[in-house]
Amino acid sequence: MNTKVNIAGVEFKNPVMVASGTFGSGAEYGEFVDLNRLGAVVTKGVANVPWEGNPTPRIAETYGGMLNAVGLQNPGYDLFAKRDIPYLQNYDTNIIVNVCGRTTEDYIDVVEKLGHESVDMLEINISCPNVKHGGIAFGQDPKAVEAITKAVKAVAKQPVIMKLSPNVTDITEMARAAEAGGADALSLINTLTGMQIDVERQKFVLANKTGGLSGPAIKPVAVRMVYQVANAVKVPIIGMGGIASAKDALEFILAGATAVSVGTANFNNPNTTIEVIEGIEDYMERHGVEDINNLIGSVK
Amino acid sequence: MNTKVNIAGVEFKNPVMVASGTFGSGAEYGEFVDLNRLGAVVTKGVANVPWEGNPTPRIAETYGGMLNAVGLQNPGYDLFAKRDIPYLQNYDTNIIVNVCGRTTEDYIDVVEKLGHESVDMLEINISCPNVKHGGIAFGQDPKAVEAITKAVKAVAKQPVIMKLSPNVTDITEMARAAEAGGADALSLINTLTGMQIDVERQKFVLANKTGGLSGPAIKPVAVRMVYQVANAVKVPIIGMGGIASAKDALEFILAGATAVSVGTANFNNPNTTIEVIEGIEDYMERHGVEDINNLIGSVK
Amino acid sequence: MREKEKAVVVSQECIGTGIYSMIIKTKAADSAVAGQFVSIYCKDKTKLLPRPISICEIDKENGTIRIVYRVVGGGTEEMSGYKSGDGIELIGPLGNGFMQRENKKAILIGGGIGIPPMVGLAEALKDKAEVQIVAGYRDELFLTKELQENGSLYIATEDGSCGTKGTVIDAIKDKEIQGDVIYACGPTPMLRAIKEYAMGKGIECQLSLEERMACGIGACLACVCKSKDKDAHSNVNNKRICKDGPVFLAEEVEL
Amino acid sequence: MREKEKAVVVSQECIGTGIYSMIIKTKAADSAVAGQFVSIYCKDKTKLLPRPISICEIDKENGTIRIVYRVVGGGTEEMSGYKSGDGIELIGPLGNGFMQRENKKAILIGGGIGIPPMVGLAEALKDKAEVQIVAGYRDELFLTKELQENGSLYIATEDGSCGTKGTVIDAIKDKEIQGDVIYACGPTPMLRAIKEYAMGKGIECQLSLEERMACGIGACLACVCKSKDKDAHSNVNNKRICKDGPVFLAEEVEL
Ligand SMILES: Cc1cc2nc3c(=O)[nH]c(=O)nc-3n(C[C@H](O)[C@H](O)[C@H](O)COP(=O)(O)OP(=O)(O)OC[C@H]3O[C@@H](n4cnc5c(N)ncnc54)[C@H](O)[C@@H]3O)c2cc1C
Ligand SMILES: Cc1cc2nc3c(=O)[nH]c(=O)nc-3n(C[C@H](O)[C@H](O)[C@H](O)COP(=O)(O)OP(=O)(O)OC[C@H]3O[C@@H](n4cnc5c(N)ncnc54)[C@H](O)[C@@H]3O)c2cc1C
Ligand SMILES: Cc1cc2nc3c(=O)[nH]c(=O)nc-3n(C[C@H](O)[C@H](O)[C@H](O)COP(=O)(O)O)c2cc1C
Ligand SMILES: Cc1cc2nc3c(=O)[nH]c(=O)nc-3n(C[C@H](O)[C@H](O)[C@H](O)COP(=O)(O)O)c2cc1C
Ligand code: FES
Ligand code: FES
Repeated sequence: MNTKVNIAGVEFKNPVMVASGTFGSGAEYGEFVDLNRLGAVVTKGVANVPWEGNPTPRIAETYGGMLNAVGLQNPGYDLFAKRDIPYLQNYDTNIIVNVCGRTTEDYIDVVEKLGHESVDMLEINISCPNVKHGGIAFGQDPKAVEAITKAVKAVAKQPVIMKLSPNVTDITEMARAAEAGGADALSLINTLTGMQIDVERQKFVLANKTGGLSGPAIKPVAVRMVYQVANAVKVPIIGMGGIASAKDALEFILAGATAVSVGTANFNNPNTTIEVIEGIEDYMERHGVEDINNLIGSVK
Repeated sequence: MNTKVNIAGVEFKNPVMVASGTFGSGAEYGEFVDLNRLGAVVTKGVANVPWEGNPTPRIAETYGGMLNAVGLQNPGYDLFAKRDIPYLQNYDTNIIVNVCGRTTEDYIDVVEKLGHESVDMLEINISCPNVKHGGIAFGQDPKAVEAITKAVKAVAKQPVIMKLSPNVTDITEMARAAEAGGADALSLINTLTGMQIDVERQKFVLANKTGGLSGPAIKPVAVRMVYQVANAVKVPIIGMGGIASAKDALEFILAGATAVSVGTANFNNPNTTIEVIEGIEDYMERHGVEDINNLIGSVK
Repeated sequence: MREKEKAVVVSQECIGTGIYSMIIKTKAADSAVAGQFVSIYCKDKTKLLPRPISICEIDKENGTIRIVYRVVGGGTEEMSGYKSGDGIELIGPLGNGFMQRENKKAILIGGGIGIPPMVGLAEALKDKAEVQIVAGYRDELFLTKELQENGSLYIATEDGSCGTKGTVIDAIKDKEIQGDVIYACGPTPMLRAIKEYAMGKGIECQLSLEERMACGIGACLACVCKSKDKDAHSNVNNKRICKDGPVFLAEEVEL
Repeated sequence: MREKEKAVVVSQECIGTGIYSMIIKTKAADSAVAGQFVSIYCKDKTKLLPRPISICEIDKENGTIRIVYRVVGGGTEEMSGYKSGDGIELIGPLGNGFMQRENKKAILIGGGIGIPPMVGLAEALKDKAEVQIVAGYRDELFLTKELQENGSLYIATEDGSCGTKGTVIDAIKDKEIQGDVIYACGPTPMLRAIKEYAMGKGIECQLSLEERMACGIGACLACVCKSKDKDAHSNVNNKRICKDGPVFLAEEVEL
């Protein structure tokens, strides 16, 4: 039984990774999960300089999901490179570094620096709804998507994954723009912009007013977008949005994702990734699937 | 204590109505709910001619929500006018007729005919994700939104509510276009396009592949959009998307909705509308709110 | 006014692999007839839609109904854990039920988890007509005692472990079962074969259909089947299974 | 490897209006120290985030912890319904706990639902230092017996129904309570006043903070507080309450 997948020349022992921002750089969840078993660890977004992020409250719980407006707090490239990359190199798993920025130059700065590090792939977050500048602004306009992708690709030493925002009229347009810009792979979806109001206190729950909706609640939107994008572009897709079980992960794979990420579900059950990996193996056995690659996009 | 609200000159005894398509024309739920207590009954979408709708399965259950691809099955204007309008006229509640169409002419045809009927308002559905022609196609392009609104307003005898799709990059753009076209009010949100795959059978759950996601799962997105639109236009808003309790309804009202609709929650609890009405009254009492109009958009 | 009722589980037992029988104390018992169903709400709040389950038996005296169901997913899994005394929320009775033809020799056909409603129908019919029952199983039998008590029972099993090896149609032919009216419930391929058989014989045939449901009361148009003629309510060739059915005359519907 | 544990409720009682005390048999008891917390998962699957609740008392011998919590929303409402023998899923112990200063005259200050962790702290400290406890209530008292057993207890109530009328600071001033170190947990305005008081007196002050949490283990950056200096881990002026706290030195954090 083969569970290995290949994305832009990088081999993954299995298609299960973690979603950026939900797993830090692995150190904390490493106490709960054997990181060696994961297809990859995708780090929290890192910028060229430290970011303070948003004021608190940064999260709110919603029906079957949550809102977050962490605002991409991160220690900045230097500390990240010194501490977090070496930590992950202790494990037999791929390292995908999620990159954020306010301007194209910010992104390029980080991507250039990462060129000297032995990380496996870069995931460029152009879809964070929780920062005023950068983030989602890049991800909602196909011209901007293509331009930033090109700019990043021009300096990147590792394969580049563009992470798309679901807060768009037509996700395939963004996917095509990223592909046209030279993206090696796509990640989708980032969070849907949402809001919660505390009616007793008559105020917003989040200090940032709006936040990004994630978790099982959004899964049907994510599966739809993965399916649409898989049928619109040739580059491989990393699917995410509400995955909490092997069944969920398989929905994305059947819809066209080559790999999947587990995000919010880690908060509900730190062991989710392992259960997904084992559940996929069990499914393959039950259904007599020799190679997981045969499942990718097989529901048309 | 005043729970009356006014939308485009129409007075509602309270701000609680039902969401189109989840309540038929009231006849079936009339066995469970005293229709006289509702602010309005919003009917299932009606077209100029009968529509067969989509093949089955038409629905799927999702985490905290559901997908539907009913495809606007309806008996056509004539039977609707003969049977459903008179039925609703037996009750002391406002009648809002939801109108669907494949072409501008279709919409105009129904709107013109309704001019001769004593219904209180028209809700124009330009946001159904489940029909190939018409529906959402009108709702995702601001020029099309403005044009169809103008065309409808030119012939409408009753105030016109435009029902917006959440499947857009910028909901305020669509709201402004509808306002520019002369809309008297806006309804939002319709469903988010989603998909479910049955991994054991390896096929789509819905015959239509995609369907519209509704229910508590989408509430944070709906509240966010209502808030954004309330701050972008002057016309009143009817808010909906996942309302299942008075607390939910109040979130929409505080965010800027003048009235609210209960949709999917009716399936889970046929008495939801009544519980929402009573819960709002209870809330007003507890918080010493004399007039519900003081709550509308009060969280900024 | 009707309402979502907080009914109470009287008892539950497992009567086959993954098959459960539950007695529920409910107001639905007062007016229910054979072939109707109830829609049961899950306690798991992530599952919003009620589960339609046929009424298997009605005990008006004790104000209870019996349902028999197979665990196929999360909702039925949850139900299978209910214990005596637990609350169970439901609406019902829903749908039309079978039209019970007096003095017409009846063939009741149930396939798999379509067998339960045939028990209640047999009980209701047995004083009005001669009742013959054909029950089709994969292998494991259930409810045979109840069926036997209310008519002459013929069994078909896919693996031949009991009765005729094959389908319910094979059993009817094999045992040369004759009748004036067929009442059937089961998987669509079975119903399709029965419809064809009945049309060939020119006898009345009532089929109980299934579809995914949201409202369960005729409002949402989720659960339609194709009808041969334009339906009076829908004004198109669609009938609502939850409201106009679940029982239809075979010639009314396309399968 | 740590794991989400399926612990068991030993007992639960209501000890005040909407205030519950629960004894849980859990592995967390083995290593827990006063001031740490556990994160409890809801059975209601619409609620994904675990609820952080301070450890009130630790019984290493029996392998149990006690928690005391107020019902404020759906999660605590659900917990309040748990019965002896029920499963309860949690992770823990989490966070750092109080730094127990030996031979330093201690003032433990708890406000409202910040009182519970002071019980465990008093128990741990009483053999190491003189323990004085100031507990601030709105009106209704709870946990006073446990507090009294482990130190000299001073009470403040908002309505003056017991002890000093006013805040915990009023009580400290009123009773002229002196000490070398303050340990405090309670609402932010109270902590702010205590910080100011301690800074004025120039004594050490440990504050246990609260914020909405997702992961509870330091990975998601949901639960930060502002720190005076750049934090070594975050490299900005933010500390993670779940991991670097919940207990901080007053001078480290901005309230
Ligand atoms: C009128 C009617 C009567 C029925 N009577 C019985 C009965 O007596 N015994 C019995 O075992 N089953 C019966 N069924 C089927 C039963 O409703 C489904 O097995 C049940 O809803 C599955 O729920 P689940 O949560 O376990 O499965 P899931 O697959 O997890 O359910 C997901 C969704 O699909 C719906 N669904 C899944 N399968 C079916 C199905 N076959 N028909 C309709 N909806 C479905 C569920 O209601 C739910 O909304 C009947 C169905 C109908 C329409
Ligand atoms: C370190 C720590 C220790 C705590 N110890 C105790 C204790 O010993 N006793 C006690 O009664 N309470 C304690 N709390 C507060 C407790 O976590 C909340 O009251 C509880 O999470 C509310 O959950 P709910 O579902 O009832 O409320 P809801 O308001 O429905 O919860 C919605 C969401 O907000 C979060 N939330 C709501 N209020 C708080 C809050 N005050 N702090 C953090 N998150 C919150 C919930 O965890 C949940 O994610 C502690 C909080 C923290 C951070
Ligand atoms: C607390 C939190 C922080 C996140 N931070 C980031 C981030 O730094 N960069 C990024 O690209 N996505 C970030 N995301 C988005 C997730 O990676 C993922 O795309 C999204 O949550 C959907 O997946 P899920 O439903 O499994 O969580 C964050 C999500 C959450 C919940
Ligand atoms: C089964 C179903 C049918 C619907 N049909 C219509 C329709 O005919 N016209 C329309 O404008 N909206 C229709 N909608 C959308 C609802 O009116 C509403 O906008 C949406 O479901 C969000 O609200 P909810 O989460 O409360 O259901 C339908 C929704 C459902 C679930
Ligand atoms: S389930 Fe709604 S019409 Fe049948
Ligand atoms: S809750 Fe995740 S870092 Fe504290």
